[in-house]
Amino acid sequence: MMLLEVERLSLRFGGLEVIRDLSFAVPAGTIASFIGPNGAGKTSLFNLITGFYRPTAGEIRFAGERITGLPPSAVARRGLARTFQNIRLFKTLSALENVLSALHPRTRSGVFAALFRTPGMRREEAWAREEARRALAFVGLQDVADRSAGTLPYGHRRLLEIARAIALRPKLLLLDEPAAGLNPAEKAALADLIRRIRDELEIGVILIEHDMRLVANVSEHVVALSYGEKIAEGPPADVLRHPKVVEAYLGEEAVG
Amino acid sequence: MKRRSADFSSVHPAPRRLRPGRRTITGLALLAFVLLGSGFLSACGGKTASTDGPPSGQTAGEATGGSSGGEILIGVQSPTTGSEAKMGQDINQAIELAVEELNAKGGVLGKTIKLTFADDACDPQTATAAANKLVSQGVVAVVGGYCSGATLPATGVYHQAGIPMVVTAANSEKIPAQGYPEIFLVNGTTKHQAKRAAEYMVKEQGAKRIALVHDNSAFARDLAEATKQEVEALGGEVIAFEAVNSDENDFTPVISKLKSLKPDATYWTAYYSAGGLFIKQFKTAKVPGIIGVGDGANDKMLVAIAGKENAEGTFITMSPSAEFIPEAKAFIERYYAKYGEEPGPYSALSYDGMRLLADAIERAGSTEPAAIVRALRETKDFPVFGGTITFNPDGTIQKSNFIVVVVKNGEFALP
Amino acid sequence: MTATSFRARASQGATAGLLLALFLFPRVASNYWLDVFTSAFFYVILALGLNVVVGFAGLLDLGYAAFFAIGAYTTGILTTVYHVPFLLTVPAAAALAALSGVVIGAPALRLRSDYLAIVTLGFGEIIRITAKNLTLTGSASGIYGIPRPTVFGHALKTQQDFYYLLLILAIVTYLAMRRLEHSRVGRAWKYIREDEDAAAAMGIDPFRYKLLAFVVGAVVGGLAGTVFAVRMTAIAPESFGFMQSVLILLAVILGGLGRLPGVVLGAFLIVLLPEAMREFASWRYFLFGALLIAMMHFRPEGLWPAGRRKMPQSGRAALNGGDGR
Amino acid sequence: MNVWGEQLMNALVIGSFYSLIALGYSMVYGIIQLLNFAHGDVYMVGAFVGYGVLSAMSGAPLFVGLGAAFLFASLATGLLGLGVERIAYRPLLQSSRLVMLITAIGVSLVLENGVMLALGPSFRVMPVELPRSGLSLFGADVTYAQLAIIATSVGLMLLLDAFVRRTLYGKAMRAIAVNPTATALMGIPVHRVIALTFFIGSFLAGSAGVLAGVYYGKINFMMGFIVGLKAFTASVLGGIGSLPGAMLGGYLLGFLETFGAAALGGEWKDVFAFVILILILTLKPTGLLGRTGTERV
Repeated sequence: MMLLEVERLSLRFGGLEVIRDLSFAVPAGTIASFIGPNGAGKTSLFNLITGFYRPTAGEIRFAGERITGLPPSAVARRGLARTFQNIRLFKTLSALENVLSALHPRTRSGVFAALFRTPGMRREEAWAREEARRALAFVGLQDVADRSAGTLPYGHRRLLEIARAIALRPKLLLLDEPAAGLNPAEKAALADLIRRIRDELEIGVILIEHDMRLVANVSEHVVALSYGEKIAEGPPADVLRHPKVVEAYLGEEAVG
Repeated sequence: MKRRSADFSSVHPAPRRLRPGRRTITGLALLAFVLLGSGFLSACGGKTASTDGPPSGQTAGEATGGSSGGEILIGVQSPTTGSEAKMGQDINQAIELAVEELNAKGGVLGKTIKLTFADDACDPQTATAAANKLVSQGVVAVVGGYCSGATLPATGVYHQAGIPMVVTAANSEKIPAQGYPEIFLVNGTTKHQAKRAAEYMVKEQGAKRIALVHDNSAFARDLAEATKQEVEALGGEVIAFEAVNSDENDFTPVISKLKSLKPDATYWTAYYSAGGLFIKQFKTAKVPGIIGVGDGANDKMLVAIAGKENAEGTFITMSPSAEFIPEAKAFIERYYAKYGEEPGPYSALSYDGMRLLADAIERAGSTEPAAIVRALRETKDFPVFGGTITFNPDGTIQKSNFIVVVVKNGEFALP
Repeated sequence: MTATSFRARASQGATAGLLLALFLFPRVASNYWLDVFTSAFFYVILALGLNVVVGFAGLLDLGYAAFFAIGAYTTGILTTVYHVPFLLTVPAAAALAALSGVVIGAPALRLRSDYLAIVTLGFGEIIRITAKNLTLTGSASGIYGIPRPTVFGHALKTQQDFYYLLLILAIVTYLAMRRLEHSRVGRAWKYIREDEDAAAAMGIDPFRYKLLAFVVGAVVGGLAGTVFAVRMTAIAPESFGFMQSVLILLAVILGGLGRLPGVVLGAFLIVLLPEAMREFASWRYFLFGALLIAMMHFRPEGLWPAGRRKMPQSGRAALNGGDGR
Repeated sequence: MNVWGEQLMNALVIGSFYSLIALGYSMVYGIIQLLNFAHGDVYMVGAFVGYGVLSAMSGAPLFVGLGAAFLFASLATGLLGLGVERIAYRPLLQSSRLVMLITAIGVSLVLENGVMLALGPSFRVMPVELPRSGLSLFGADVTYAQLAIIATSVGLMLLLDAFVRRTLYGKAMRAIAVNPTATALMGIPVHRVIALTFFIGSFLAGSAGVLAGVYYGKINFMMGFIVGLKAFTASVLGGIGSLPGAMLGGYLLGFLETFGAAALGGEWKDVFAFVILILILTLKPTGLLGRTGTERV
């Protein structure tokens, strides 16, 4: 079964065509990658899938449901989580509070429950904290739960963003350049983490990544983009050797 | 990327925790500055207040009859800040002058009168606080009250405390309509003025088609409505009943409308500052008919704002101002000698109001508020500038005191 | 840690002492000071209400006095014209304030933060001018002779009655706000304030929670208005102008956006400073203006000293995070 | 007699004032996304400076006095704009919009109350009186003063338009509006261009202040508040950031208000203006001539 299907998708900003007539599909439980040189439209594609951009034309289906035009929060509630290229944490809040944000859709107490501290609300709150701690532990951040996110080292911030996203319990997780700025050891750990997310949590993953070794290492499916168009799709070994991909990357360090 | 917040956080990066002290210290310093500042100022405030009354926060005696020793404490409520501050100053000075003269003649009941002033800023909320302040200081009676809107809620406070108030300028019908027995108005009310204005326009000037313009303020609207009734009672016709926004400078939409209606007389019931502009634009647009204003516009600035040429011939209905009352000449001179300026439009009334109150205390033979209320109620033909005062059961004066003056050569003059 | 618990105990002790002092205050204070403090409690409630919008959700509302006006007029009209008992007007005022919060918030909250500020300012002016023009609202003279209320068989008449009423209401509001702040809803506001996109990516609907903040703020303002009406017994449109909104905003900003004790401090400052400076009354707004500029330059997070661990930047974040588009 | 013609003239005069002030709002917003709340008060200061000059030159012939007042007040308010930008806004350029907006409210309070403290709360009357003479245009009475105000305003707007289109500074202004960082990287002195924008905007507001002060004859410290809000409405109506939009918006608001007030009653004039503001902001936030840009991440 196809988890994510994109059909003839286009996005235009004024005269600029960012995504042109793009179609592809990602099956459930896959680790997939979007690759392509800078400006190829990868992040725009993420923004389209997660509802931050509205496509000019085309359709996006998630788990069989049409999600084109839904606002980001509604897309997230349907099981699509994401991280951001430039790490968007709630900097002044603690790591735990950051992760708690993802439990919002799975809890319901409102203003009245808060004012009267109903037993239901207290139970829910305890459960949410427990769940958030589990997500932190999954990425190995259980010890910094109470530190404010802005003060964490860079690598931890990347992990925290991932912990927050998996706490949403999505069906599919979109990671935007998760390895950027990490050292080789951290990258290896990240590759492990991505596999564990898929294997243990049964969450499909799509990553945007420039590190071709990581792409080749973890992904089972690769979509290559250039100037908003798909130039290749398939298993990593084939796509990375595809002449158009090589051409697109000429001059970019990533090929080697 | 138009997110300014992103830029901001890059200027103040995360490691602020390394120097947690600095912000806290700046904060504490600012806080200390503000608190010290307020402490310092309140100390000053207290000192200034103590020259004319007991410092706030300290009662001068028991809640009632608080005029121990040889003093009678009387409160003065008027606006001394805000847009009507000049009126408040006029009122306060006239009352001070009256008290000075009364005390020079031996005071009342053998005691000297002492004043304590409270600013109502012409604002209902401030007025309530001011009234409470006076009551808590233990005044036996209150004089003053310029803005009707501010005087209304204050009278409620005095009524609850059982303290009489002689209202010297405010004259909204709504004040007596509350039915508080402690409140007395020495100025003619809206009804008195409306009647005088209608008589002048319809009977004396023969105007049949009348336009009324107000600014939706409590006072102006009441006066316009009362005038409409009086005009119609005299057989005139109100062809326009318009409101303007007095915060603005441009009344041309309304003026152009009037021009097409061709009124015989136009009566502006709001205040002088907008009134002057209204007259200016009225004349510039060449609207036919005479124009006049109510006592809210009774101010020399009216002529200055309208321009001398434009203001010529404008009629003004007003409470008797000292300068138009022959027997007030001596009062004007004494006032001028003390303050170096002419009395304001409500100075004479305030002076009379204070004298009336002193007379009532004398007649009551007591500083007990209830006794003073009774004495005020029994006032019979108390001589004031331009007439005498006897109160109706609702606390308003029986005989209208309103007069009409006209602008001649840029000056107000009796017609 | 001992230091921590000592600190916590010291602050609890200080709070208890302060509350005790406030409850005993009427025994020693004159009516005048009672009145001043009653006003201060009143502004505490208003500032706590506005703080939900500005501090928690990071939305600038320049017309908050409008909700306060709606509450005051609802009670004023219902009690004087229709002779409805005070307590029955309270839910009506809250409902009407909530409704107007939705009506103005629903379209305006989709706008950028600074546009929202101007729309709320315009809304505030519309409410004030409308109150000034309508006969129902008593036009410019407003409504007067509003009867003193009877609350659970006890007629509220004296200064002391209102002092205690507002003191209790201020404490209740404070506790309610604290509960709200540390709840799922309060966290949602914080997330949106800090990063609206990230919050949306976590399935939190920013619009819905902004609207909720607006409505909660409106209801608190409306409730404060009902009490205002019966305390003053007279209300007039001029009490609900732009400067009133600025004053409440100043209280929120002075003390520290989003930080509850700071907001309380701010409310006390805006009431006590002018009382202390009565002789310099005409300087009041000039100084307030200068204070606003100075605060934005040197201490946008407010005067209240930053907590040990608690969000050192919350004030700043409240201002910056509200930068939704 | 032609009432409609006269209302039209009234609308043009008041629209001229709105347009001149709206330009400053729009320019400043266009370049640094600041709603300069204090802009209306700059207009007020202009009127007061004009008052000072006219009082000092009370012996001079009418037109000499008016010319001097106009020039001096416009320059003085231009400098005031520079000062305000330097002291209050520049240190905060990197802050959020709300920090800037709250600062602007503070500046507004300081300007209003500073003038009030220095010169008193009461109204001042301009020491000159404009001649009442005029002519009849299609049966409508029109004064020369009205014509002069409209002509001066339109002249100033044409000058501004030429300046922004033709000069390097104008181009730099537009460049900063599009991308301040890139513009700075190109070696353009961003701060100087921003300062110049404040100068020009304040210059125009100050000139409107003198014109309005002389036309109505009465000034006081609060005169800028409502007018400022109206001018802001005008700039939003036309599309904030767009100069032709600000001019169009100013005149359009003048018409809507004048005819709206005539139809509904003068007391609803302000409500009418604010309702327009809210409707425009919620229905078409880009205004009539504003650019539709995507402002996403």
